[in-house]
Amino acid sequence: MTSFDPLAFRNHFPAFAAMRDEGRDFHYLDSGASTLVAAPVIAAMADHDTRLRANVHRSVHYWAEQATQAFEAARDTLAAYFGTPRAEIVLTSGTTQALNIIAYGLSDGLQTGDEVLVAADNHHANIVSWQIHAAAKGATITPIALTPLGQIDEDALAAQLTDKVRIVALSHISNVTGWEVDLNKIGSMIRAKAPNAAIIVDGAQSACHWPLFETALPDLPIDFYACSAHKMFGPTGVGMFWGRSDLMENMPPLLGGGEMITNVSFDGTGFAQPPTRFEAGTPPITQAIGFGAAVGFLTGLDHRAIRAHEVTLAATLAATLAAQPPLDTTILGGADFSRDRAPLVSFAITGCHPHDICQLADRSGVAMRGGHHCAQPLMGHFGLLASTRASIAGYNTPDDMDAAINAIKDAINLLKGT
Amino acid sequence: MTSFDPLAFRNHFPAFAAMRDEGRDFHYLDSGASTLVAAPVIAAMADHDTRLRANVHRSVHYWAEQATQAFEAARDTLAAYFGTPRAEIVLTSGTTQALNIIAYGLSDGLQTGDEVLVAADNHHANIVSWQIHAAAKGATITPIALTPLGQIDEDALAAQLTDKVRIVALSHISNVTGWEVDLNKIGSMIRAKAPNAAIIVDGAQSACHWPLFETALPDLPIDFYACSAHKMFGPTGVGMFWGRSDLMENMPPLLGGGEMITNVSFDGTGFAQPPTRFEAGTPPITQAIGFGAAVGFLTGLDHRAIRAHEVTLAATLAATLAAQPPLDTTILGGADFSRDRAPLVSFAITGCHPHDICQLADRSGVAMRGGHHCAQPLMGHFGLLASTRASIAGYNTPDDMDAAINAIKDAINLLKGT
Amino acid sequence: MSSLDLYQRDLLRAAADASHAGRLPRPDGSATVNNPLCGDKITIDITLAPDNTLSAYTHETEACVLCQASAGLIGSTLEGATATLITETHQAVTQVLEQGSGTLPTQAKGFGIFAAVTDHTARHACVLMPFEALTQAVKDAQAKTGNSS
Amino acid sequence: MSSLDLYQRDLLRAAADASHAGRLPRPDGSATVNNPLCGDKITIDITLAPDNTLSAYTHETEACVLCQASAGLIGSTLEGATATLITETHQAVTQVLEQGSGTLPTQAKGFGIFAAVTDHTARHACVLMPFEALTQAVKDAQAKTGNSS
Ligand SMILES: Cc1ncc(COP(=O)(O)O)c(C=O)c1O
Ligand SMILES: Cc1ncc(COP(=O)(O)O)c(C=O)c1O
Repeated sequence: MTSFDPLAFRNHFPAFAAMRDEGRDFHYLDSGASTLVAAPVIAAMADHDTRLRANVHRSVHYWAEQATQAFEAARDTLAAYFGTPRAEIVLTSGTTQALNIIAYGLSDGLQTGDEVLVAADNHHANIVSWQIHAAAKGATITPIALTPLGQIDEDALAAQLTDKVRIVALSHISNVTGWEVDLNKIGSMIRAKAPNAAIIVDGAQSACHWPLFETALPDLPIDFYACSAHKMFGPTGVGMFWGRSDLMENMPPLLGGGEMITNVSFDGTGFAQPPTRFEAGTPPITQAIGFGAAVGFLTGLDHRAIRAHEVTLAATLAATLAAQPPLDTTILGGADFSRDRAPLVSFAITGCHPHDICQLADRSGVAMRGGHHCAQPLMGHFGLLASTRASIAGYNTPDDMDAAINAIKDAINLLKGT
Repeated sequence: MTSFDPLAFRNHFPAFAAMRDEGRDFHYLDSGASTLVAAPVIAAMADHDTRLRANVHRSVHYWAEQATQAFEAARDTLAAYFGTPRAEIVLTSGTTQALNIIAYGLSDGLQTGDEVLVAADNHHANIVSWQIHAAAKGATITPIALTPLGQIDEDALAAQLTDKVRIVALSHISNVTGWEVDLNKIGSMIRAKAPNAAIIVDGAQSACHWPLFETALPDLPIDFYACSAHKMFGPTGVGMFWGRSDLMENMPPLLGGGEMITNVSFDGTGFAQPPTRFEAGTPPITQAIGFGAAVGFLTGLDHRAIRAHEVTLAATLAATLAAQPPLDTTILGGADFSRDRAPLVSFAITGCHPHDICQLADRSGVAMRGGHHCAQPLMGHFGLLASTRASIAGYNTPDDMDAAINAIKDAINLLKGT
Repeated sequence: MSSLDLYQRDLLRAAADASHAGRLPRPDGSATVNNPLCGDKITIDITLAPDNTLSAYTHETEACVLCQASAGLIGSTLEGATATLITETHQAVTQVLEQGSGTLPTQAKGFGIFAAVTDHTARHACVLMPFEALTQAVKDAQAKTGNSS
Repeated sequence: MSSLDLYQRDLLRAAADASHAGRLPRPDGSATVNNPLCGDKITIDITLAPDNTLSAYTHETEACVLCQASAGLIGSTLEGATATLITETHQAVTQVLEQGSGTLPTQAKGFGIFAAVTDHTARHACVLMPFEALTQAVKDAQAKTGNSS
């Protein structure tokens, strides 16, 4: 069915050769936190820092001109990938900064009595930013309830949507369960019932496979979308958001500094148009160029084949864990990976703490993450403090799943054996 | 007098070999905007992205543990360089983000009638951040007047210092004139006359040669100090600030997200202690490691010898330009580089626009910056809209000065010749 | 390299053309625009004829040669022009900057010298600033005279 | 590799020691601490004797084996201890974690098992959490009883 070859795909990621050379077992199942970095990304950044290092947007000399063109070309690459106008792409230091810029900018218009609805499956970045900036204006932050599987409860949401709702903050794909929100459906419902609401989508977990959604961002009934390069085979230190220009034009900037102004004086300072308004100071130039290289790399991939491969692995892992007979194992969000779901397998085993499982699995080079995954309200929804997460990317193989399953079994034996 | 050899120093910067290979003239006089990147920095980042890429502070597996240790080791390196406790070093995306975090956090305590004094030689980052965050609390932003040379007018400042002053925002070294503020003297005066003031120092232009000041940051009568790695032979996308912990403990965070919390719920979220409180989201991990490598490199240098070399070049350039007989040339801040001054030579030639000078100088590979240098109030103080700046670093040579002088002369001839 | 072409004789000549420098005593519309990158400033005064053509134009420019040349060329080629021609020229110059070539209206062929600026993206704004100020000044005049095309 | 030592028998035994698990009916002081990284939670109840020694101690722990072991060892070695000994032990355990070795008070030698955690900086907080909760509980008790050492 799919011709995708994960072992060939590994050739794009120098980490595998490096770990082989070091003789280190390497079953990287933590791509939901940060993916590995693709070779063209590392090369593009080292090349830029070697040959064209200069500040952007400031000087007219060759190096500055080249750096600016490379930086702006990265913006073009991102705009093409997400199908947006280039002026609607704002480069940031990551999803978190992006969401805070959006929260601050949109909160300017809020007042007491206004409501901000925040999906309870959100990452803290899409919760705390609203608690800080919207609450300062007197708005109420209300969670959107979840179904037992951790998906948005559409009936509950429908009942919450009124004229008073000014913001709805959603996560496109949960970083715990992998469940995907149907943005068309939920967005249309919000547009219909809460016409004053801006819809903000945390895309950190969906951006890596954007072509899967077969739509341009502006064609969705949403207003903002944020993501981070380090979850897209790109560098740390850079991310972006897309926003509708008519909304961005009315948003004050969270960060003041160089480049984002039209003129500065002690009598009053004028702010530049978006996206510049939100890009205060020297941007993460080299990282933006690495981000562009990463998205260039993503653009050439067969995302459908990769997702099919990833989800097959996830389903196997989930099914095997759920079938461990004597154990009380919960797969957060259920074991069904047949549709609308990214390959994140989070699980909890009664009596075995995630940190202990992860630490013991590390013995055999299995890299998983244990904790609340910066999603404490969702953990609370599942009645848990923490879970273990195996997150899967295209370079993972059935061998990685076997290693994970064996490592988890060994850990359980040790932890339960005493 | 000095044994410093700029040509040997160039071996640490791969840009020189690369430009030689490309056959490109390369007289880089824009280090005040961004220095070139040192070889160990590029190598450390590529190595990290290849071998140890993982998110920090989140997972217990080998790669995350190593990444976290490397990230925290960078913090240790910074703390050692500036002589601070490690917990008082906050990693940011740059000076601009740092100053905004500080401005937001300190503004929490402000109210109408409080005064914020902002030196008029500041970079926009240390002006607009206060205009945004302190003005929101009703505080008044007042400029600190300058002397004709562009230095802080100490008498004027003395007259401004009262109990009402809650913030004083200074620049350690002006990015236009290179004049250095005596932080001991000015800081003590502020402490004595404005006991309620927190003193914030923009260190973007001084951090690269911190050992010159022969003091630990906490021993100075100041409270915060911010800088960027890209002006310290390090990467873009990362910076830091030092702040006194007793002040930081009372500062709310500008950015909400992962890692900076103790617990998140819709009933209320608790914030972590500094520095974590101010490091929301995935930090610029690889860049922090590059920053650590840069500062490790800086730690091994003879800063006194380098500065002597740099200032000799700056003085020559300034003197030669000032002596151009038929031209009306102003050296911003004067041509005296004999003391308390960094090697930034900003000049204005009546009838020759900085952009034209820079563009024409680019023909011979001379990279200078023309514009307002994100310091419009200071430009206004000099009665100018823009100036041309040659900023000098250790890798510059007398040959670079000759090239600059010739290029400037040629530009003038062309521009004035018609 | 291409800087050589950038500062060609025609450009310097256009920049030095002082025939439309200064302010108008009684403009119908005015506008000041500045360049956030370099602080440059241009103030344009205009009058509009009853048929909305540009009957008078002056500029006061504190700016680089490129901006001066652009402001000068507007004076020497667009005085008397219709609003349509101004807009067309503005668009064509933008295209010339972005693509290195473009079809300029016959009256405005002189702006072809800016093709040399294409590779220098940081300077595009210098060339376009006078057009932005002109557009704003026209709007200002139309708002004041209540006359809109 | 060193994970092997991490989960040694003594550690697992200490973690499984349920003798001080649960809550006290009438504590002098209590404290709950949680780990921001993993969400783990520990609640400690104590009573203090008139001489400020730890007369009773219980813990309720939703946490990993390391945290459980630490909480268990506090129960088995520090019940009856003076405030000074508690502080000394806390400091010595911190040192063991940071340096891989350190001089533990004779009564508290059992905490030596945590030397294996040194290289795993992400886990240091797991071991120290019970000490932090204990310190807070002691403060709480002193505040309530008005009795301070
Ligand atoms: C004095 C000064 N302050 C602040 C900044 C801003 O630093 P960044 O752009 O790295 O945030 C700069 C550099 O542009 C500077 O020279
Ligand atoms: C769903 C989701 N949102 C937001 C974030 C925060 O992204 P970053 O830490 O890159 O700012 C993450 C990753 O940690 C995430 O998974």
